[in-house]
Amino acid sequence: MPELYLGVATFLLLNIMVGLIRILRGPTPPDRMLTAQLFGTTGVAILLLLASALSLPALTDVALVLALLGAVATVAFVLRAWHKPDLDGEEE
Amino acid sequence: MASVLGWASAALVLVGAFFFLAGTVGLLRFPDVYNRLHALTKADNVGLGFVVLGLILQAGSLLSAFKILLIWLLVLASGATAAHLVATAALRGGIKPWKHR
Amino acid sequence: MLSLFFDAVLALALPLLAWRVLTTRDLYRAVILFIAFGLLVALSWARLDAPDIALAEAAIGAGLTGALFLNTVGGLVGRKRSPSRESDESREVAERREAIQSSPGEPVDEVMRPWWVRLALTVPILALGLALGWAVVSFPEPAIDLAQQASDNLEASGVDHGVTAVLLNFRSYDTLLEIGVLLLAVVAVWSLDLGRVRGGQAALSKGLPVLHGLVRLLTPIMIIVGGYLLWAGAKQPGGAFQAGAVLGALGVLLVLSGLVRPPLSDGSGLRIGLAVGFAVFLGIGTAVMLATGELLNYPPASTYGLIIIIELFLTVSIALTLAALFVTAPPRKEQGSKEHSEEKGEES
Amino acid sequence: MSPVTFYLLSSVGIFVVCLYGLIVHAHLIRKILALNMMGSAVFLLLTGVARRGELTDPVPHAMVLTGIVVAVSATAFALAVARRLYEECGRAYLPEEDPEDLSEEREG
Repeated sequence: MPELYLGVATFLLLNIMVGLIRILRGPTPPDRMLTAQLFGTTGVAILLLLASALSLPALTDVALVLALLGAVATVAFVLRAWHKPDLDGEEE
Repeated sequence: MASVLGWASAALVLVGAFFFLAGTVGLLRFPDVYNRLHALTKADNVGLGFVVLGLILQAGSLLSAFKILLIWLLVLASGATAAHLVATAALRGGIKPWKHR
Repeated sequence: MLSLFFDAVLALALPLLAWRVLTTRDLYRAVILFIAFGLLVALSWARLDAPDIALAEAAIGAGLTGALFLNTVGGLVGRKRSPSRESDESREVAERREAIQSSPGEPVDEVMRPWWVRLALTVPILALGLALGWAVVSFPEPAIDLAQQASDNLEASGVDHGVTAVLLNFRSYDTLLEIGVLLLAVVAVWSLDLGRVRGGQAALSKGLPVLHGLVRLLTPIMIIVGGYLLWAGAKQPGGAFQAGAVLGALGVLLVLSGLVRPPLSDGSGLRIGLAVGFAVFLGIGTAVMLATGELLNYPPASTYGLIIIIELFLTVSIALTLAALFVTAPPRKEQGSKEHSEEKGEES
Repeated sequence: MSPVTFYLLSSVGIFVVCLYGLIVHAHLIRKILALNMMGSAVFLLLTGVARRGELTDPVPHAMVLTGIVVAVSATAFALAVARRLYEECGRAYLPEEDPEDLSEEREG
C-alpha cells in the first residue's frame, strides 16, 4: 500500500511539473495565478499521501496549514497585484 | 476485511489520481482562463476528495480521519473562493470570455 | 525505488524552477513561479523528515512571501500610471483598449548585463557549482554528533520534541536574538514611511462578499490551528514559529480583505504586541540568570512552564510582526478612529 | 547514491543559478527573488545534512526554522526599500545599474 501511495504522489508531482507549462505560457496573469492556486490542491494531496506512505502523521498538519493558507497568495494577487485602479474606481 | 478495505482505498486513490490528470489536461487544453478555472477547480477538488476518501479508509483513528476530512472541506472552501476571485479579477481586467467560432 | 524517483524529480525540478523564475520576462510570472517553488520546497522538506520546517514553509513560503512579492509588484505597476493621470478621460479609454487587447499591465524586466559580462560570468559560476557539488558529495563525517547529544539530553530540556528543545533550551540565545531581528525589521520597515502609498485599498474588496465569507469562516479555524500547533510543539512538530506563521498569515488575510483596517486605532496595542515576545524572553532569561547565575539557564523544575510561557508570547509577537511587515505602514495617532474598533482581537 | 544526495546537489544547483541571476539581473525585485531562493538553497542543504545520520539532527532544523522567519522579514524589508526607491526615483533599479546605461553598454 505505501508503494501505491508513493506512486500516486509521484504521479501528482509530475502533474505539477506539466502544469508549470501553463504558468510559463500564460497568456494572462490570471491564468498563471489560478495554476499556482491549484498547485496548492495537488500539494495537499501529495502531502496526505506521503503522510500515509511514510507514516509521518505530522505531514497531515502540514497539509492542513497548506489548505488553510492556499488562498492567501491568490487573494493578494487579486486585491493588490493585478488590479486596474481606474477601472475599479469606475465600477463603484 | 482488512484487504477489502485496502483494495477499496487503493481504487479510490487511483480514481482521485485520474481526476487530477483530467484537471491537468483541462488546464493545458482549454482555450481561455474561465474554461480553465472551471475545469481545474472542479476536477482537482473532486480528485482530492477521492484521495481523501481512500486515505480515510486507511486512517488509524477517528480523529485522524476527521482531520483529513476537515482538510478537504477547507480546500473546497478556499478553492471555490479563489476561483471566484480570479474570475472576477479577469472579467474586471477586461479579459473576454472565449466564444466558439 | 519509487521514492527515489520522487526525490529525483523533485530535486531536478527545484533548480529548473529557480532558473525559470530568474529568466522569464515579466515579473508576475516570476513571482507566481516563485510561489510554486515555495510549494515544492515544502514538499522536499516533507521528504527530508523535517515536518517542522515544512510546516513553517507551507505557511510562509507558499503564502506570506508570495503575498509580499505580489503586493510589491502591484505597487510598482500601479505607481507607474499615476504621474500622467491628469487627462483621465483619454487615458481611461486608452487603458480600456490596452486591457482588452492583451494581458494588461504586466511589469516587464528585460534589463540585463551585456552579453560579454554574462559569458564571462558563467565560467566562475560553473566552477563554483562544481566545487560546491564535489564538497557536498564528499562531506566528512561530523566531528561531534549533535543529533546524539540532543537526543541524550532531551529529558533535561523539559519538552519531548527535539527541535523545540533546541530552539528554546539548548540554543535559546539564538532564538532570543532572532526575535530581536524580527522586531528590528518592523522598526526598519516602519521608518521607511511607506504609509502614503496605501489608500483606497479597502474599497477594492468592498464588492467581494464571497471573500469576506471565506475569511470569516477561516478566522476561527486558523486561530484553533495556531493554538494547536503551539500546544503540539512540546512533543511533536509544531511550536511558536509555526503557530506565529499561521496567525501572521491570518492577519494578512484580514488586512487584505478589508475586515481589519491597517491603521489600528492608535497602535499602542500593536506596538506592545510586537515587543512582548522579545521582552518576555529577555525578562525570563535575565530573571533566571539572577536565580541560577547563568543567562537563560532555566532551573530544572520549572523548565516546561517557562518554555510554554515564552512560546506563548513569542507566537503573539511573531504573528503581529509578520502581519505588520505586510502592511508596512506604522499606525498613526491622528487617524485613530472608533469605527475600526474590531482591531486584532484574535492575536492578543 | 542515497536520496539525500539528490537534495544536496539540488541545493547547490539552486544556489549557483540564483547567484548568477543575482549578478546578471538589474531589476530589484528579481534580485530579491534570487536572494530569497538562495536562502532556500542553504536551508535545503542544512536539512539534507541533518538527515544523513541515523538520527535526524534537530539542531540544523531549529536553525532553518528561525532562518525562514528571519528570511521572510528580511525580504519584507528589502521589498519595502525597493518600493521607497521607486517612489523617490521612479525606477526599481540601483543607481549604478540604470537600464539606459546598461542597454547602451550592450549596444556599444
